[in-house]
Amino acid sequence: MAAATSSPRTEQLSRLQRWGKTVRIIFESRVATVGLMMVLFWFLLGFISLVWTPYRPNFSDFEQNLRPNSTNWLGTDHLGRDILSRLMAGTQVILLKTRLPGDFPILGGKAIPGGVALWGVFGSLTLGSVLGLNAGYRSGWWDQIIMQLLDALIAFPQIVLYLVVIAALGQGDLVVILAITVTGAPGVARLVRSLTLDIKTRDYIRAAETRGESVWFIMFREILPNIRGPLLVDSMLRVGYAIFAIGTLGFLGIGLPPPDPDWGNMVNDARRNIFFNQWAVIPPSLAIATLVIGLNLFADGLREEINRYQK
Amino acid sequence: MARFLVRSVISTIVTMLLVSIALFGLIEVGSGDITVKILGIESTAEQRASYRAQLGLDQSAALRYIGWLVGNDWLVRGRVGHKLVTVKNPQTGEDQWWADVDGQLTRWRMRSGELYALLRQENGSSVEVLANDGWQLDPETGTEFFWGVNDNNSAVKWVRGAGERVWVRTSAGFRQQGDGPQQYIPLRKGILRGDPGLALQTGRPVAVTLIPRIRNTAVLAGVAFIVVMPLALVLGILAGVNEGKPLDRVISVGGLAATATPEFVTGIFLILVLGIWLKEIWPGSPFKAVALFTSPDAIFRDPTLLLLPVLTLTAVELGYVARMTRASMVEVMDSAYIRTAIIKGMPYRRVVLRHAIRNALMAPITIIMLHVNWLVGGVVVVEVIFGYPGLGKYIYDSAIFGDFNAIEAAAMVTVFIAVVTRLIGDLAYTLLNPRLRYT
Amino acid sequence: MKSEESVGPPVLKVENLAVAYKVRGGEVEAVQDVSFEIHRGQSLGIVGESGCGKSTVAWSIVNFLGANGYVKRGSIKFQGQELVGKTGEALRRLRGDQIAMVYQDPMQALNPSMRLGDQLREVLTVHRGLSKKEAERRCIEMLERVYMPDAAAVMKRYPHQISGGQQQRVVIAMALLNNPALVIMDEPTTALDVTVEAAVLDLVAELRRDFDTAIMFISHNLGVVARVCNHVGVMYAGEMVERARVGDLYANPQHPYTQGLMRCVPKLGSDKVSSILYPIRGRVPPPDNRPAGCIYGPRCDYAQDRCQHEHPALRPISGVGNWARCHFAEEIDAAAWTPPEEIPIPTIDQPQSDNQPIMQINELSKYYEVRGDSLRDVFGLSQPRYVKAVERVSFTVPKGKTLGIVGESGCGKSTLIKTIIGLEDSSSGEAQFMGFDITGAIQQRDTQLIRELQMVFQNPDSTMNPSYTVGQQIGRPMERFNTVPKNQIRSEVIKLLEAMRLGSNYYDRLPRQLSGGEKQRVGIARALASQPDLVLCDEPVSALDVSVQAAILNLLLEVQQQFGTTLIFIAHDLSVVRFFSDYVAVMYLGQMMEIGPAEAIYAPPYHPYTEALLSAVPIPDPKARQKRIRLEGAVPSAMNPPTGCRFNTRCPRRHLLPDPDICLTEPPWRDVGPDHQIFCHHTVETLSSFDPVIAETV
Amino acid sequence: MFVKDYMTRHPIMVAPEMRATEAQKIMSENKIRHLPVVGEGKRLVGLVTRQRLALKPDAMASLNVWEITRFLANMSVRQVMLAAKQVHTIGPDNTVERAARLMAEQKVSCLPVLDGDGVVVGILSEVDLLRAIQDMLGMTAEGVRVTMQMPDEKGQFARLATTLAEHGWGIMGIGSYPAPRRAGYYQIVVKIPQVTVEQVREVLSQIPGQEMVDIRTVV
Repeated sequence: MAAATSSPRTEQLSRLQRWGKTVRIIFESRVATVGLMMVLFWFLLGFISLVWTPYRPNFSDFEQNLRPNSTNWLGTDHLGRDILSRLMAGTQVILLKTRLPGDFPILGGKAIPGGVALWGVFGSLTLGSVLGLNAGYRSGWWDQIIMQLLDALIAFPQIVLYLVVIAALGQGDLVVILAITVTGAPGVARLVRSLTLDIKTRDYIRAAETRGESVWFIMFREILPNIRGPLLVDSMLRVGYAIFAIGTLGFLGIGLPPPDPDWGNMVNDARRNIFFNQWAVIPPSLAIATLVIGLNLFADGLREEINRYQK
Repeated sequence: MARFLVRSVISTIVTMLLVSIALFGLIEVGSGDITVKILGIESTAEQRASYRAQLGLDQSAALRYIGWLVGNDWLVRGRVGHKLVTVKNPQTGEDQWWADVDGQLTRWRMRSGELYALLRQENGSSVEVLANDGWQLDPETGTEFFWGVNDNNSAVKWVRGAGERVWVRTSAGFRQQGDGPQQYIPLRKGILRGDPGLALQTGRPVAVTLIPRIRNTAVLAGVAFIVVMPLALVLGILAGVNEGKPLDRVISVGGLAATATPEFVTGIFLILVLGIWLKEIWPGSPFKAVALFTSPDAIFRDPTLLLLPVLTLTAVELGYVARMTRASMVEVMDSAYIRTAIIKGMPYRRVVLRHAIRNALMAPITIIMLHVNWLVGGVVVVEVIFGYPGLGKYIYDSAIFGDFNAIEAAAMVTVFIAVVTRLIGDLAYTLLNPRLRYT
Repeated sequence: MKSEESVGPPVLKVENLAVAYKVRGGEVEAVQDVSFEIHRGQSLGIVGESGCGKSTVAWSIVNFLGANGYVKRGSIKFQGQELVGKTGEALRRLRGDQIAMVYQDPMQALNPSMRLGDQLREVLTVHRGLSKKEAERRCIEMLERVYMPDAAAVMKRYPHQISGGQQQRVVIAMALLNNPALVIMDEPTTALDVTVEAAVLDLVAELRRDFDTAIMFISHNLGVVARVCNHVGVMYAGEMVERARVGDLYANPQHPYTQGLMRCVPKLGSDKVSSILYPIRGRVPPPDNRPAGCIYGPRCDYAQDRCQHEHPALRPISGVGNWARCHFAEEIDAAAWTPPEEIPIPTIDQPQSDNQPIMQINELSKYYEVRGDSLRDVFGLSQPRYVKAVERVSFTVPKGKTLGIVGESGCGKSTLIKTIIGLEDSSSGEAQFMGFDITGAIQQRDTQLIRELQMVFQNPDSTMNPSYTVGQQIGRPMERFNTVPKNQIRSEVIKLLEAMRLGSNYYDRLPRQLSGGEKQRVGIARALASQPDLVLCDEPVSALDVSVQAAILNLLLEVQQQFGTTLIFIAHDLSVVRFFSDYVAVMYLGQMMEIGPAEAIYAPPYHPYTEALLSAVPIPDPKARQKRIRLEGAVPSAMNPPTGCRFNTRCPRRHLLPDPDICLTEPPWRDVGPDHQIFCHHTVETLSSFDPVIAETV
Repeated sequence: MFVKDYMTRHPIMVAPEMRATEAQKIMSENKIRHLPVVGEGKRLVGLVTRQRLALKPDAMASLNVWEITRFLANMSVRQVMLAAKQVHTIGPDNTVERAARLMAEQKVSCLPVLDGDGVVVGILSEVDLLRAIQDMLGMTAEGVRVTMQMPDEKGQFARLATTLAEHGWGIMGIGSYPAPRRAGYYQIVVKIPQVTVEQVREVLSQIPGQEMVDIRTVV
């Protein structure tokens, strides 16, 4: 079998082509495309809001409880603030920026890029992966102890855990990130563990072991790259859950602190006001719902498409 | 299988223990000074310190954890020198602590530097007698002291002649008193013995408020469960056997939308649509935009109050369970043994009903059971939206106030529910799956 | 009573069948232009390598092609009636009643949560409307018919509670319950061990005669087909390239592909030279990119211009009974074939070595502790119990030689090499490799020692990490063991790739761009990268198609000569190790039964277990006369193995001993020849008196 | 000699819903004359024969060509078949003779073979019976075929058998029947392998009271 006779199929794809292929997979699925559009819409609105909003989101520039009209397209809230502007600005804390507390080292009082939902999911991915890899690959006592700890964490209803964490630590972007990290980590760890248990049986892991590679090398260099795909899809869903949770916390009045507008909080304010202005409740509700649904659709469509592609 | 069961039970117990430690630790680390919330922002540092001591917060965390978990009467007993017992207060039904001095239930009180014993009578009243002969000498400091049970259910240490000034919370307000003890150990039986302590917000035992709340939540979640389960399983199975067809698309995407929409959004929309808009067209509609739960028993007098909360929960849960079932059904319908059944010439109905469903339901049942704590989470939000007097609302209110006794107790209840349902899920899976049952 | 060539209408007649699957951006014709007939009482074997479309043909007959497959052209006539396009009730009535199927993996095919009785009975209750009781009776009868021990009790069990061989018997019984006219068997014995396979094949042949059923038997294994079929069709890349009576096909293959296949099947031949394998060059074209003319053209040694643009038809070849799809079948003389230049043929003579032992294993054992299920076990109160996976195994391997270890699944051969390489530590015994102690696990070993011992793995699909390129993976051992300066790694890797007959352009490829055989080559290259002295091969070819298998085996031989590497080679198939090994060890249930030079193992005196194994190996020659020795019962549990000789519960020769109870004591190692030892109570004289299992082909 | 050994197993069968034309096609394509019609579980519901498919002349006369085609095209097998209760059947464990008698008496050319549940397990046609005769007389292999005529008395057959045995000859086929044109006599046909006509003639013609009617080598 001479090397020169290899068929064109096996020719090396350039990086660009591979990317192109990935993007095509997304658009192959209608579900994923719709989801992606919904998500991109909110990202776009968020970016615009960084430089421009129709009015000042945090100032009572108008009459209170206006219905949608030509000036305030979505009306005003109970304090006379423009709902559209607040809605646009509301994407920022979720998706685009995280405000650090004043006593944070170096960056104290500043905002860093990446929304609370994204950092929270990043946190749970990191923590969950480390725990899951150790539990899955090392097995035995490691597995028992890690899984026992995770079981304990999972046993908390998430909202209760949020409530407890926030009751204990107070409000703040970092607290919400921590809460999302802690509640998300067990799920990630379980997923990583089950994927690891599968990958662990592969012969290339045996090959690494017979080379005498260290445990950390095997976990992070041999196993981790191969569970990227499912982990990525899962993290997409997790961003959805995180936004879901942030909204719920905001609704419960214990979410992201003012002054930036928070969708969940907007819903809550509007709810109290529902007999005076039924319209204020709709935009932020829809915003949360569409963003989460968009992420879910995207992840779902992607997963289905990847499965089909692999078949 | 025995091995599996024992492991599950042990794991459950360990989980609960870990959770309780975590919960306690978290609140320990985080919660600010609760006395500020109770006494108000205007209170002085001295007042707060005194009150903290009365709440026993000056004890070490480990001691308090043990007291919270299994009670501290047996620890304190050595100091008091008598067995400590609880007696129900005939008026309030709450427990009172007494020392059992040779069969005579006794408490003590210090007044004007004199120590008095309060001897409990049969009818519940007590007789006060001077008890200065109880003082003991501390050989190191040379002072005389006495350990006893005071009339506020704490084990306390009085020092003769010290005349501590303490701030006492009374019905008339917060006032300073003399003759106070030097040290307080609030007596409790511990959560394992059924005493979750006193709610800081109200000063009444947590259990008294908690039990009707749990019952209300059980009603809400139970009704939702009964509505959701059959419907969701049927929808999931229908979608699963029609994979890729329009029916499946509708159920899948609908389910996804319902699951991905936060409970509060669903709730608000239901209020808006059914509670407000529908009311305008049909004034007699049973849906109420604002439900007033006048008492903890309101739902039994007016079951229509349940309508919107149940609908909200249903909307959220239905999608989830249906999607789980669908996924499992799709997987099963794709399996080799279903292929076998079809090629054996079994009619399609039989293939689905006899061969597929049992296998397809195995996975959802565990997942549904795992999902119960998600349901509890949903219940919190739903209860807050509708002001429903249940466990979730209770946790929420307590968390907002920072009432750690109440949170701890209520959170433990939710964790207990979650853990037990998971255990049930595991069991159900084992029973349904012959592979596990017979190994 | 009836002649082989059955008269009358065929049970199944497939004409010009083409099956296509719709895929994204078009469709793929998995099967093109397949025609054959099966008469009652006949069995037609369909052989071919993976992906040639043989299963697709089977699925198209029962019209179960999934949502995206359909019959594009041609007709399938069953009992004179067209099956293509048949749907609904009419199709359902045929399935399970007149056409039944037996599948490759019985565990998957049986519903895990239904009792076997329910699954069997419903065939009768649904199709025949029999009462439950009557159906029960007939099912038990049928189970007994397929020699299922304790049939009535089996009805109440669940699939996981019986062994793989028994599961397959259940599936066969299920297929025969309604006395169908046609049974389709799709690789029915592939998942089974060789001795179990032999018993199932016997059963299939017997049932075919008794029930006069037409059988379509799909297999990749030419030996299996030779044993049970009377007609054979050879498929290649979606087409049937040759069809003939079984005797004609094996004796006188007409199509160059069939001839090629025959040359790469390992045989249990008498001498080493006759078992040289000649791989077929190139690889099977993917279904969406088949050549225009003859599909085998690009790989054919006889291809001419005509083959490139003219598609040959399946036609009767004059002078012989075969039908072949070749323009030049009459002109090709298979006997005159010589290997073309580009196919590397290993020289069989091995470099003389001084027989210096490189590895010495002495009484090595490996036990695993198991936990029981009772409450006592949960709390750790009971005595620990052990799976005795390897029990007191001893052997030595001379430098530069090859030791083949043979045995069925569960015999402990994998555990043995895991222990040697250090993936497991040993429980007792001694093991030395080049003077190093290797009883411990890999963590306790010196880097230098780790470098000297490397391994080649079984499954090509999992031997390479999908995330790294070929170059990175071969380079990693060099980097880790510092065998090559960092800046030379690339050139060294390319050198190795070339030694594996892969070009330097493979350096940057990812595993998913490689075929199974290529992956296995990379796996070998990776094992060799650290320049080890000993390479352990764990069934390196068992997951490959025969034509690829031959190439890999030849490559390993070549590597051994080039690098002077010592090899330990595990296989479940005696014919694969035949020409490959210098020494062969046979294992059963953790014990070594026989060890000796390769030639000696394949001729008497044998250990009775070796004899049974040899007798079970399917030989790709319908004329071969093989002694029929079948083992009774199942392999005992390694947790509670029989005392003494572990083979005593199933030994077919035990009754020859004057006192069979002696088998309950540990047998002696008997020297029966130079380096040849047998672990048996029988005397050398008795063992030598056994007839050879395989009579020379007539 | 049982029915199950001579019947054709797995016969081609059709469903009653099938169009008559389709059944006709199947019969002609496969060169068969009888089609058992079966319902669920291969239970016999009827039998289609070639005659059944041929139109009755009186029906034909009143129709033109188009109508005939349409008439046929719309007929289902159920309409043309002989219903199960009119069909003569036999069980697989019955003897071949019994089947032959049934067929001769009832003047039918085939018998569907049914098991206890009425499930069709095979079909026995005239051809299958002929095959039985063939087997009986050893007609499938080479040998010397002798026809002996002997009186219908006890001991006559034994005499023949003894003579054969004395010479160490085997019998590969045997049949006996009343002599066609001579009452009180029987003829026995014996087929002997691996001998020559001369050898047999010499030996068998010596048997007293028996007459050699015919001798020949047959394949």
